[in-house]
Order: sequence, then C-alpha cells, then structure tokens
Amino acid sequence: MDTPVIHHGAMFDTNELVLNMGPQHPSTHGVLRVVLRLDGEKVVDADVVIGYLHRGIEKLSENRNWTQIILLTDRMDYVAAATNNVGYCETVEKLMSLEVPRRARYVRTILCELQRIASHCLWVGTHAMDIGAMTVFLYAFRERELILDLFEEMCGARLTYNSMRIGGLPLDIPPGWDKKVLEFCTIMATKIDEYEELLTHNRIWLERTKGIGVIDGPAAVALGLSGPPLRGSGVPRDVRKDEPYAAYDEMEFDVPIGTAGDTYDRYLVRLEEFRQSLRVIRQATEGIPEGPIVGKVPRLIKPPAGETYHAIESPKGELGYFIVSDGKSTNPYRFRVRPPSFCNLQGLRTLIKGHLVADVVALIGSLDVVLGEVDR
Amino acid sequence: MLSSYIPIAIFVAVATGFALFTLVFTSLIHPSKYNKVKLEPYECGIEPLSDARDRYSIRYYLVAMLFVIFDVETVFMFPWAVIFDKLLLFGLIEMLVFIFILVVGYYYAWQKGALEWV
Amino acid sequence: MADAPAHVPKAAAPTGPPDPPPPADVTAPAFIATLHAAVPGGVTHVSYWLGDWTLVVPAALILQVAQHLRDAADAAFDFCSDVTATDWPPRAEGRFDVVYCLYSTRHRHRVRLKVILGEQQPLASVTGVWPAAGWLEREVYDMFGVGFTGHPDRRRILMPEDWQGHPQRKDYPLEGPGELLLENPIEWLKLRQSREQADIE
Amino acid sequence: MIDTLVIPLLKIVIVLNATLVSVTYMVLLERKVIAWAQSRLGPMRVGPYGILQPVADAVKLMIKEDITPVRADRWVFTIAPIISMVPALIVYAVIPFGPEVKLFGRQVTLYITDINVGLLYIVSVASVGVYGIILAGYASNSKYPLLASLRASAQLISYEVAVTLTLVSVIMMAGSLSMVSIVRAQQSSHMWYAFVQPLAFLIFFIGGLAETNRAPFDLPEAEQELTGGFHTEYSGMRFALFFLAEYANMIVVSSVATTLFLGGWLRPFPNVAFLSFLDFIPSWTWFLVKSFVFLYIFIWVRATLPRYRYDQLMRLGWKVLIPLAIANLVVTGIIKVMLL
Repeated sequence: MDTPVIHHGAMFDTNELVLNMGPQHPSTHGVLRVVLRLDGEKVVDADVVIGYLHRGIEKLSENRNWTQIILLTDRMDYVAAATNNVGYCETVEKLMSLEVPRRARYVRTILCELQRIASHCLWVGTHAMDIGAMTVFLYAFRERELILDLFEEMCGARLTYNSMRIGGLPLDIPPGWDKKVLEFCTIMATKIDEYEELLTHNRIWLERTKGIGVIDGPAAVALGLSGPPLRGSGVPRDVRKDEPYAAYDEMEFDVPIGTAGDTYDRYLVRLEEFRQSLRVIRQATEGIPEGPIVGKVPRLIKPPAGETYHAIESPKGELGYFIVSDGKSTNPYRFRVRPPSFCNLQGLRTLIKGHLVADVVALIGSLDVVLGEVDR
Repeated sequence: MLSSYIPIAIFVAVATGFALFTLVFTSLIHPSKYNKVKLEPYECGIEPLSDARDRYSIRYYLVAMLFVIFDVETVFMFPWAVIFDKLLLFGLIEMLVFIFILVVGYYYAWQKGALEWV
Repeated sequence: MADAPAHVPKAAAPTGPPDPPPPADVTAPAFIATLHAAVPGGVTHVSYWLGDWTLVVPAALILQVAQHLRDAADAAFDFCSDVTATDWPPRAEGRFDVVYCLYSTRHRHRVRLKVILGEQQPLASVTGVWPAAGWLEREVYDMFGVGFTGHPDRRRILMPEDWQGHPQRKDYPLEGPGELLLENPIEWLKLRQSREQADIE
Repeated sequence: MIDTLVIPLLKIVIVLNATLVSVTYMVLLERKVIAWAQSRLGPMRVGPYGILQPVADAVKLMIKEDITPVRADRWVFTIAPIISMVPALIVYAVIPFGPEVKLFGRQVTLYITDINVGLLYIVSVASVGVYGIILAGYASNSKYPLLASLRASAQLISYEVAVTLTLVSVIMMAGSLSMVSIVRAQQSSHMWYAFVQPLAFLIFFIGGLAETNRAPFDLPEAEQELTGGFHTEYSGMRFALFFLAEYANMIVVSSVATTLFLGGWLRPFPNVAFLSFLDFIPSWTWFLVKSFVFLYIFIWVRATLPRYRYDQLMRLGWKVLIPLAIANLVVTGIIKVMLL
C-alpha cells in the first residue's frame, strides 16, 4: 500500500500510518468506522465511514401503517426512544391537523425531558470513560437506572418504549407516578454535582477537553451541527424555544450556551441541560392538568395528501421528520428522518484534523452520536 | 563479595524456568481450534490491508536519543552521590559544572522544540 | 445506472403531493418576493400548507437560489436542516422531488425548496453553500441515485460501496436484491425476468 | 553450601510464590476497591465475597486458547512476555522485607541478597522490562500494538530519567546503593526520607505510576484509544505473563518506595523508646503495611482520574519532572555541604 510521504526535511521522511478505528473498537459508540491517516500520533486526515447499523427504517416505514411506525422510531436513537416517538407523532398530528389534549402534551414534555436526562447520563458516562475516568460511568448509569424504572412503570418497557399514540398517549400515567418523578428530580439534582466534582475542575479533564475540537458559531451552523455541539459554540438555537412543541411554550427554562466551542464547553452545556431539564420536569409534573389523554382521532389514520417537515429537539439535536402522505393508502408514501447524530457526525472530520489519536475518541464522545440513529 | 550475586543468578533461573514451564504446560492443556479469521491480526474487524511495520514518526527516535544522553549522565552521578559525604564542596562544585553542561544541552533541546510532541 | 428494470405498480401510482398555493388570507414572507426579484425564474411555484412554505425551483437555478437565500439579509437561511428526495416514478415532468429544508438561525423561520428532477438528470450540489449538505446529498445519491455534480466526495454512504441499485426508489424490490445481485447482477436479472414470465403464464 | 545455595533457593521460592499469590489477589483487590468506589459490589460469585476469583481467573487463563497471529514473528512473540515478566520478578532479590531474624536456630536475613549496588541493579533490571513491551508490539505486526509499544517505550524512558535523578538525591542522603544500608541510614538519621526529600518522593511516586503504566498514565494500554495496547494480540498464558508483570511491577514500585522513602521495615518513630511496645509486631509486617498503602493509592488514583493525553504526558515528564528533579538534586547537594 503506498502511503503519502510527509516532508519534515529530506532526512526525516516518514510514512503516514493508516489506522483503521472501528467498527470493532471499544470507543466508537456502536459501529462507527473512522479511517485515520496518522503522522506519528497526529491525525492528518480522517474518513468517517458509517452504515454498519443500517436497517432501512425509512424504507420499512413505507410499508407499515401509521401506528406501526412508532415502534420503528424507537430503534433509531435507542437511548432516547420516547423523544423519537414524540417527534413522529407530532409530525403525523401536524399532517392531520389533530388537536392534542393539554394533559397529553404535558406528559410528553415530562417524558422528553426524562429522556434527555437519561441520554445525557449515558453520554457523560461514556464520554468520561473515553477520556479514561471510569467512575463517572457507573455513577451516571446508576441514575439512568432510576429513569428506566420510571419508564418501566409508565409503559412497561425499559429501552424501546413505544410510548406514544397519534393524537395523545396510549395510557394515562399510573397513580403516584408523578410523585416518583418529583422524588427522582430531588435525587438527580444532587448527583449532577457529584459528576461535576469528579470532572469539571479536574486538571487532567481540563487539559484533555479545553481547546479540543474548537469550532466557532457560524462554522458550526454551516456544518449543520445542532443540539449541544451547536450551543457549545455559542449559537442559542433550541427547537424547544424557537419552535415550541408539546407543552414547552408553557414551560420556563433557559438555553445554556458555551463560548469557546470546544469539547469542554459542549460538556458544560450538557451538564447545565441536566439542571434545566429537571426544572422543566418539575414544572410539568406539578402543573399537569386533568383531562383526556387522547384527542379526536379517526378510527382509520389516513392523513390527507401532502408533505410536511417537523422538527423537535432531541437530546442530540434537531430531530426532524419529513413525511409525505399520498392520501390514499394507510402507510406513508415517504418517511424521512433527519437524524441529529448523522449531521453532527459529519462535523467529526473537520473537528479532528490536526489533533491526536486520543482526541479522536474524546471528540466522538463530545458529539454524542448514537449509531442506531446515524444509520437508521 | 561475588557470592552475594549467586542468589540473583538462581532467581533469574527460577523465574525464567517458571515462565517457560507455564507456557509449555498450558500449551499442552489449552484447546487449539484455529481458523483463518481467528489468526488474523486485529484491525477493528476490517481485513488488514498493509503491513504494520512501516517508517514511524521521527519523534519517537528523538525521545530515545534524548533518553540515552540523560540516562548515561545520570548513571555517572550514582558513584558521585555515594561518596558525596567525602567529597563535599569539591564534589559539589564539580557536579554543578557537570549538571550545568547537562542543563545547557537540555535548554537547547527545549528551545529547538525537541520536547514538543505535536 | 445499473438498476432494476422499471417496475410498474399495480394500483395507479400517485404523481406527487398537491402542493396547494397559499390561500388569499396568508401573506407570503418578504424573502420570497426578494428572491423573485434577485433570481428571475428561480421560483416556479409557491406553496403553503400546514404552515410550511415550499418553493419549487428549477434544477438549473438551484445554486443561485441557494446562494441568494443564504446571503440575502431578509432570508439568511444559514442552516441546512435536511436534504432528501421523494420518488414518484410515473410522473411526467421527472420522477424525483429533491427537497431542501432550510432554517435561519437569525430570523428563526423555515422554508422548503423543491427541485423536480428526471431520472438521469444531474443536479448541482449545494455543498459549496451549505457544507452540511455533504453527507445528506451523499445519502440522496445512495438511496435514489440522484447524481450531484460538483460534490467533493460522491460515494455511497449507508450501503456498501459495491451495492447495486438505489434502495429508496419505489421500484426497488422489497425483498431486497439478495446475495445473487451482489455477486452476479446479470444472473439475478435473468432469474427475475424468468420469474415475471412465470407470473404472466 | 547451605548458606549460599539452599537458603537463598528456599527464600526465592517463598518470595516467588508470595509474589504470584499477591499479584492475583492484587487483581481482586483492585476490582473490589474500584467497585466500592463506584458503588457496586465487584466480584461476588466465586467463593464467599468472590475471594476465590483469582483462582478461577488463573485457571481460565491457563486453559484458554493461545493465539499467535499469522503475520506475527513467532519466536519474538513468545519471548516478549518472558522478557517482560522475568525482570519484574528478579527485582525482589534485593528488596529487604526485614532485618535479620532468628529462625530455627539460624540467623536468617529477611532479604534474598544484599548487594552493594542494589539500587543500580533495580534501575537497570527494571528498564529491561521495556524491551518486552517493545518486542510484543513489534512482533504482533498489527497497528494498534505497534503504536502502543512505541508509546510505551517513549513514555517509560522519559519517566525513567526523572525517577533516576530522584534516586541520586536519596543516594546522597544515604551514602550507599545497598537497599539494606539505605533503610539503616534512615534509622540512624532519625528520619524517613519522605520527610527530608518530599519533592523526590512525589516525583518518584508520579514516575512510578508512569513506569508501571497505571492510570492516569496508562496510555500504552489505553483501551479506549488503542483497544488493548501492546497486548492486543495476546491471549491465554502469554497474556497472563504480561498481566503478571504489570502487577508485579506495581508491587516492586511500592516496595522500592517503601524502602527508600518510608523506612522499609522500620516501625514508626524507630528511635523513640516510648513506642517500643510496637516492636512485638514483626518488622516485615510494617513493610507490608506500608507497601499496601502505596498499592491502595495506585488503585484509588485509577478510580478517580481521567487519562493524560500522550503529548501532555511527555510534557509533564520532560518539562516538569526532569527540571524539578535536577533542582532537587542541586538543592540537596548545597544543603548537605552547608550542614556538614
């Protein structure tokens, strides 16, 4: 294999080492493959190869009826399945111009935010693990477990919830569930400080994350980053605020943004999002209105012909659904997902150029990709 | 005097013997069902395309060279340190000159960027 | 394209979304008028449905329109949310709808561009305008076989490099091509034809 | 004959066995301590509270299939783990676990041998172990192990310089290279060297972490970046030898640190008659307790800290530790001249 020669000077020519990282690699978060061209330990260029988890969910959905698709969306971002459900149901509701009862919208808000915390828990754990701090991982998973318990009580499943129906919810919340959610908020609030204690002011952590993968706001927007990677670069863009869905228009919360646009700021943004999510959950759980949980949904779901794009803020970024209905059949004519991880991962190549091998894993972690969603 | 080294020789023999014994012993009892895929070098699930042995970055050699310089100089200090009590001021001044030369070289290497990794 | 032969669906296939024009009581946002002025003929049809604005753009002018929408002060669509396509095989004016979902982080508004494209017709890549489109266009190429010209890295993205056909097309066999198509496409074609023959008989 | 061959041989066998057992239990301890730090239980299945886990691990490693990759250099691939392990073990030859004791009517020294260049011996033997790692990476003929072994060699030699320089300060204090004399010198000077040479102690500890490839300096085997590092291609008993070497090295570093800086087998305040009731505890117990504290800190650090990046690690070694060690050396010399 002929590899290009790097010129340090005539005497010191060395070859680039082509290192294949993934798909079977401990820190590529599933089945990502990154082909690195290395000069020593420095990354000269990288090629990000995806598709190892491609299951054709978009194609499958064209042959399922509108309700059956909900459980397919679970399998995309499998650490925040309920968020995917909500996004899909809202898109179909928009397509059918359905009114969703206020109680259902509140429960959706709670579930979305619980998922955000669960997803960020998994992220903070694995990200710290990538950088070598192994304890945070188990701490974060301990709290994620509490959320999974809440979900189990809510809808019987722990990972793929299938927790939404078009027009509302399949079941009302179990009695006493709201109290448990509030209890969880109290516990979680102290645990976030625990993670911060281990990482935020740790010298090694700072050295490993500060100034790594810096991207400024306009460049991040142009690259199509969304969610915490974009906000870490100082762009105050959050679909929950800009185009409110569910019951976010009635909630009070802040959108944390970073300044430097490096890995550390993305970390800080997510940690602050933990706190904001708790704030939203508290408001929504305390103010949950009485009333029906499903709106007036026709027996046969068959949206009129037309197409629409609807986006929500998933824990990873802007999760958009582009759905085309032909108005005749009971399944969508075209079902397209705009997965936030896919678009964020696109930025990886730009971010890792010039950094070291060790930073590659830190940067994959800081983008927080879920390959189930990237490949669908 | 030399007799105090005999235990070391025995130890080397015993330790090597132990290592060899375990390797031979386990080679008799472990299963060996090999196939082509199992014997391939690890490349994250992709068939390795190129030989791993290639020309590496010059940095590693630079570090090795710096190490040789420093370590040899440090070894010179061992006997000096042992009889430091007897040499005292003479020994100190002599060693300060020696260390000064070392530090000048070190400073040069620093300024030349030999200690920078990236 | 070494594709499966055009397969005519049994029921009369739909020929595209209705894309209704805006009703009288909805005023179009200002950037549409500016776009009309800046790129003459850049928009052939304006549609408004469920609160979304859709502009149908001729394939030849997509780069100019994209450039204008990104740079014009009243549009400022700096964020390319999504690039995707829809396949309408029986449609006369071209089987593909290539859809661009744009968003402005300054004005916080959205618009969709739509390009109607024939099977072999190339389309200029917008990666120069929005780098975000890079992978999204690769996916459209992978799934629909839309050839983007000027794309810096035109490879398949989700399917393997040596995959035959474009799976999201409506005439792509639902059972998948199977191993045979990958190994020996000609044999596969023969097998498929003989099976269709058997169906007719 | 008995004194030169049989007794050393007996002692060697005892030390070897003790090392092997403590290495296996070290692994269990590490898993348990880290588990407690992470609010979980650790191994609990094999034996009560998992205390038989090391036995199960050893048996598993022995009956595990041993794979040599096709492109590897067969002989070097087999020799590398031996080169890595033997030096880690033979260092114990000069480590004093205690002074002379009377056993079965015989004066027996609680060390295998006491050579007058003991410290030099440790430094030189310990650096041989690096060859095992380099050869392992090279012989595997696979990219990850190769990268890891290059990293490992550069890292180990960088920290070697700083560690050796701190040893020179200790030798200046003790005036001897023999491990036993260094302990006795600490007794006669009424002071553990950790208090006289705190900076050297700190540099030695950090260097020790780096030289044993422990977190936060565990880059040669950073599983998140280089999958398993230099032993990626190893399995079965050859992997077990590397594993053994790593933990034996940890114990070596703890023992050397105890001997040089914490007064070896001496009890706390060895010259204070008031505390002489502590003498009923055998001297080697003090040695083991002190070494254990080090081992515990090794594990504790691993559970707490993230990993350094490679360039940061090299910077710390070359630009911080080496200047500090040189300064410490010069200051020690000047103060000594002024005091005498």
